[in-house]
Amino acid sequence: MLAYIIRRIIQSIIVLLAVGFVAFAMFNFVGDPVDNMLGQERTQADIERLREQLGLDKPFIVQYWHFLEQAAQGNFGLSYRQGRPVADIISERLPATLELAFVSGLLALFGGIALGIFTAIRRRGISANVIMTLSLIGVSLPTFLIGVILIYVFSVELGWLPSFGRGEVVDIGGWSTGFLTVSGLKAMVLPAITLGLYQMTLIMRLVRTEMLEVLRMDYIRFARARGLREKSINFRHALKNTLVPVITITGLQLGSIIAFAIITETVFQWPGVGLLFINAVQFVDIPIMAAYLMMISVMFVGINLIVDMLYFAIDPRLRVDRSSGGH
Amino acid sequence: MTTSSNSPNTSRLSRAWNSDLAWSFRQTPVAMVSAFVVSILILGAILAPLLAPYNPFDPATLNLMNGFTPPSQPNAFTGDVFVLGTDDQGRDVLSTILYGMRISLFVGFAAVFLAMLLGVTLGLMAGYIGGWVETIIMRIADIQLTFPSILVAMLIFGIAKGVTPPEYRDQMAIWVLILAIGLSDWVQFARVVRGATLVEKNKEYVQAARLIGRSQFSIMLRHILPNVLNPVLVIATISLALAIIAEATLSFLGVGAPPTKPSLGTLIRIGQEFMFSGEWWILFFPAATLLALALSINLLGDWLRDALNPRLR
Amino acid sequence: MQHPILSVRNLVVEIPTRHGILRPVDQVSYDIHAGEILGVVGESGAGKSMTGNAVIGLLDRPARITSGEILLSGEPIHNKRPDELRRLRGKTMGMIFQDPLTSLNPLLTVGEQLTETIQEHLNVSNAEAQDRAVAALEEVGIPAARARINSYPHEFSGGMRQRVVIALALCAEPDLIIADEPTTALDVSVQAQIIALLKRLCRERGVAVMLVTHDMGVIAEAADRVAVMYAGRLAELGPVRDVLTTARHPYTSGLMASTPLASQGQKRLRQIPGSMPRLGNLPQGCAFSPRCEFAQDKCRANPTPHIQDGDGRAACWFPLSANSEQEVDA
Amino acid sequence: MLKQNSKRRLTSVLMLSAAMVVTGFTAAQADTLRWARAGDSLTLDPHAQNEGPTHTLAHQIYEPLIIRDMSGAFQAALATDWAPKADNPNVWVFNLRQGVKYHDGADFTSEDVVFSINRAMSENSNMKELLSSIKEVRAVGDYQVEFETNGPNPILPSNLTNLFMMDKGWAEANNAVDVQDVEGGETTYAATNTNGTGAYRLVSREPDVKTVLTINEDYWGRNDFPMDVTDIVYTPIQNAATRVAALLSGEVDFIQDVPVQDLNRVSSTDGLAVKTAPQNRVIFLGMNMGAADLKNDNVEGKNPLADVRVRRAMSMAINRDAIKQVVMRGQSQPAGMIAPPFVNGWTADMDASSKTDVAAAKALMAEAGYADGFSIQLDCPNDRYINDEAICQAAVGMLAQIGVQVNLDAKPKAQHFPLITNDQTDFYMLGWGVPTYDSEYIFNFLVHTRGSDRGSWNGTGFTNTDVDAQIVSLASETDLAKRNATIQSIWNVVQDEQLYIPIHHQVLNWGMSEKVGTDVSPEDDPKFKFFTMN
Repeated sequence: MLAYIIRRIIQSIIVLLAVGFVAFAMFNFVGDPVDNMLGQERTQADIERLREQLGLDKPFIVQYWHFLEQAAQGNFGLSYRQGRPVADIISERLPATLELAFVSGLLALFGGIALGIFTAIRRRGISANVIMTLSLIGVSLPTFLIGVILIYVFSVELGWLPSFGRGEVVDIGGWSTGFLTVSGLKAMVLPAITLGLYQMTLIMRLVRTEMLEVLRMDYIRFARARGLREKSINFRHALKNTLVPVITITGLQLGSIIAFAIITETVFQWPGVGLLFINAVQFVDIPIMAAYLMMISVMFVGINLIVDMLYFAIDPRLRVDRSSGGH
Repeated sequence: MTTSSNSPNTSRLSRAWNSDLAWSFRQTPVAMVSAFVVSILILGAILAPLLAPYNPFDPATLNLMNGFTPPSQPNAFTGDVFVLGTDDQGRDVLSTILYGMRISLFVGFAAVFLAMLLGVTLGLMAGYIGGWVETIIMRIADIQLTFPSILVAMLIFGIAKGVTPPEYRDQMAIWVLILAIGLSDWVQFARVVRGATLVEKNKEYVQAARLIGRSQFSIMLRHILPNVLNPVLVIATISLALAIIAEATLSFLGVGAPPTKPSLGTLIRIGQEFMFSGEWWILFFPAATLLALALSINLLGDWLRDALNPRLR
Repeated sequence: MQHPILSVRNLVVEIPTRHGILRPVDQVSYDIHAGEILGVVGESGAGKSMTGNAVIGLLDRPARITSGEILLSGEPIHNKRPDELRRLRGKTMGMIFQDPLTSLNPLLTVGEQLTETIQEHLNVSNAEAQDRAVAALEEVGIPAARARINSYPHEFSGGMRQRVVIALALCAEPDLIIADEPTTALDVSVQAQIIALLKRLCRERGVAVMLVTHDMGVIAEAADRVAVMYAGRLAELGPVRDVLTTARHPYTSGLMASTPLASQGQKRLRQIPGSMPRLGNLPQGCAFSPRCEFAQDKCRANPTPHIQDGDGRAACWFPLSANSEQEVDA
Repeated sequence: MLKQNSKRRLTSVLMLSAAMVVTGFTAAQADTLRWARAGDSLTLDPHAQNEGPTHTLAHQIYEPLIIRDMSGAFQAALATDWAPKADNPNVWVFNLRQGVKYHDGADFTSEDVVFSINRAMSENSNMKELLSSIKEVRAVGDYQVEFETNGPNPILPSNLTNLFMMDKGWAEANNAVDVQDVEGGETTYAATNTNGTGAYRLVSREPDVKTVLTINEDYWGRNDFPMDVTDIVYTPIQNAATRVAALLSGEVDFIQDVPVQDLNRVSSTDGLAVKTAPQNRVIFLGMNMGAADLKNDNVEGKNPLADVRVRRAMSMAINRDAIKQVVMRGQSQPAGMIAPPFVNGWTADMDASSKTDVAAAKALMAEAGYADGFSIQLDCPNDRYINDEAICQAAVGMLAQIGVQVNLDAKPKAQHFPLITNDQTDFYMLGWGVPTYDSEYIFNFLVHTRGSDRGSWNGTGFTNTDVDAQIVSLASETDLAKRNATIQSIWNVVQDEQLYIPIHHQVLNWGMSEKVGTDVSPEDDPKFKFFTMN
């Protein structure tokens, strides 16, 4: 078990290094930060000087090495755009993204599992089929359009919900939360739906498929043959077995929520790291971009690891296999 | 058996028509409607040069003064009438949709094909050969899965943009989209194919083929591949819809098809800017087309999955 | 008089398909009494399992019972509502499946699966359910039952798993057990143990057992009486000794001849030519007629009469007997 | 540091929630202005960035010696009057306003002016190019300052309208004497804290998220300006649709950068109004006439853009009225020269000189030997000017009419602008604002031969030593009439050579709640002390 975790961590570090390498190779092509940093009145000499100062005249591999050296000491540099430490900026913005991802994730997970179970159990029912078809609309339109449509309907036409931002936030020990104010909660609704809808549909369909698969298993027939109630069969026997494969995919889906937040945050001006990243791309704020990509990779690797552990916890077969398998 | 069905011409057709799949198809109105919609749209895209009243990709034919003409109403300046109206550049929306669909479908099909090619090949290799080949392939798949597809696409786009010579940049966008979407999509093919291959390779007929000395390649190709095609087909269908949507999403982030040769996604990105201003048709028609296309493909994929899975029937 | 535990009367199960209506079970009738093991034998697709599923009310859709009766201790159950039927399952009739590994939920301990079944049917406390579960495991011969109750199914060997399955089927003390190929997936050495266990339980508890199998050896070993099915119909029904030694139906005879155990005396195994027809493509008369070496025009033209328990052993126009050859007439 | 930050944030939250309790969510308090625009200020350090949104925010908190009011006219701010010294044309004398206090209570004196100007001229300052003519700044008593320039500089005052005054004592006490250096390794105090003399003081700020300002009750001009706005909540909203939605749904009271297509929607909504004014910015296309051969064309061995007839033909192919009508929805002013009308040197004749004549353009093309046209790539930004990409697209269609096949490559400004400054583009879009309101500024950057200190934005490859000499002479010419004549002669060359293809002057559109009263400033920088609230 411990060996397994260590192996996974080593793998993760390789992934991180690879991601960083690719990222730095890319930065050269995003644009030239110097141009944004100097005003309209800058001269050619100013450009040269600043490029040299920033180390942008060096090959990207050298820049990457420099970044790694600094990052290893916990220093991600200063944002070109804001002139403040990248670590500060990201830690300011992270709560917004995590709260949004959390709510969307809950929505996707519970909505997806509930609807997935419903549509699997009532496979031939009309309502289940209607839900299945409607759910496809959620994945048949691009996220940004759904966001804009929601804004149009619920903010502009109906005036029920705010169209942008987080509302009022309360700061608790450096973590700004929107959960404690009415406006913060209201502001959460539209972005969370926009972000969660797609994942919810995927999870729902996954749960349905897996559940149908499980419901055909011998042990379900056997459970029926023993006269267990449908409720107990569906929720105690089928659901638990359904969740094993669902957890892997769901874990990864929840991870991609953080990535897809880029789009939702742009549409709703949600002040999270996704918006920060898009701003950074526009401004070629390399320190921010590098830190963001690294952070996303770390998160994903972490989620992966947690998913594996969950897998472990939920499926007793693996416990034996792994511990006796000599991995 | 009747004699007519034995003649080589009709037998294949009638066998196809009488096959379980076709029967299930005829029994499922949703599948029929979806297939109808998809065929109409694909046909429209293929025949765009013949069907479209204008060629929106030819800038010389555009008259800017035709911009923002409402559907089926004469333009205030030029008096021209367009069935579905015009966009901000005076392009006929109907023609632009037909041509845009070509790009969206091309990107979708090509990306799925790429993903399928990669995924099936690697999945077969991983499942059949096993050992370190399998370890490496599946590790790469894990890494790929850990990274959000949308960021992969942005990274690939960024790099490709940098390394393509400027004179090819115009066409580059589409190929980069294909590469980006295809590369972020192969993993699920590989996983399914590997799983199926692991099951198939221990079956008697494969063992037998191995005993009579068939090469590994031919065994994989002739014996295992046909048996994993069903799940691959299902994934491919769903992926096609996802790829078309992914293209639209990427265009919102500014890494999509160029506005001079817009895809459906680019049209929607442009159209949403006119959502509040009353020019609803610029957004509505492309969005409705995209919805119809993706929804139908998804519904077909759903039906296919159920129909090809005998246990579900 | 005492009702048989299970009484099946003219049971018909139909599956509507696009090629027409199939009858996987066609006019099947038989009884099983307390303490009796009825072996149901036949090739795969003959309708053995379908009969068992129909009895316990677990037919997969779109299969359904279209006519006939199923009586449990004299009480009709074929027309009960799903929920009433559910209450009977486990409580008065239990079922054992072929593969002991897939029959058990891998994510629940055997104790959890036992106690939930016990508590579903018997109004007992948690502690008592636990005790009963241990007792059930002990009864089927699981050593150190109290310790193993918290084990997961994969921690048991194949034979032990099947014992757990039997314990599960029996834990609410049903009167009828439908054992669907209970030994097929097991090693030969284990098979005998499981058969012995079934026989013992049947005798000690007076349970009626419907033993579905394609293995004549198992029938010979375990059953009191045997029902031979072919293409959805009952071909022959009678005490196991009689059927094994003097088969009346040519199919039974062929089946015997092709089974090593029952054909010890013969020099070599015989095969029945051809294969069982598909249900959608049954011949007009006797379903076995195309393969039957004794078939006559009558056999090809007229369906055989359906047999009931007690009135004639074989559904055959020209049953085999010591002097059967003489009955052939013009 | 962190503690301080979070404390401040908490205070702002408390203050705001108090305001919310009183007023409810959507109905704003009569004197709170919720303001949104596309971008945020880059830094609070007033000398670190020479950039629009940064200056706009700084103008609320800090003040320069002279400001432009909402119509663009000079107005006295921290200086009460200014004039060149009678006996020395190289010296400007500024008399300072007395009794002005910084937000922290310190007095504003000539010492602060000297400090601030020197700070703005220091190495890391982004404002130093505007002050390159200054030799020395001297305090003459507490309330008078002398600016000595290298030669006579008639337009010095217009270079000072975005040069903010900081308190020397505060800067020294907080280690903020040096301008924030982007690569400096540490962020400076002045980048995240303010101490100005302006009408509003900073309450809280989260970059790119929200900045809150409140009225400075001790402001020297408390009674000279309306000062109806008592609190300002500034939220950048990048996505145009979202920004408009926020205004339409009443979540903000005032937005800059209203997309032209949404003007009707905004103005027809009850309680909302749109105000419009010409902006000090001209949009045009640049052509690389200097290169021996273009990189991305289909003409081998020669440069079609080197021929002035081709450049003229291309200009004649552009239908500026159609662009105004359709792409800009009437919100632009077709241009014939690359100077906005506010600029000294602009003439109505020249600005009306653009003609659309496809037939004549074709004839010119044929005359130049390009009857069949040629192909070329147009580089265009897609996130910088109003409808920049759509304008380029329209130009593509129009140029196709005369056989010029244009491949459009639209990209973010961060990728676009380096192409121009690094000579990597053949044909490009650029917009130009003239903060000095004088043609010299245009010539310096866009006409002078590209060199180390002039011509940095001249991507045309145009070079003419006579014109260069004339441009250089403008800096020190004190005879205004003579100077203006030189300006005209330079313009004549620019027009004759068709150095650029002017498209239009941008028009600014501000969307606001009807209760907000203001003019639209041509620099797109609202100064809220001028705003009235009903």
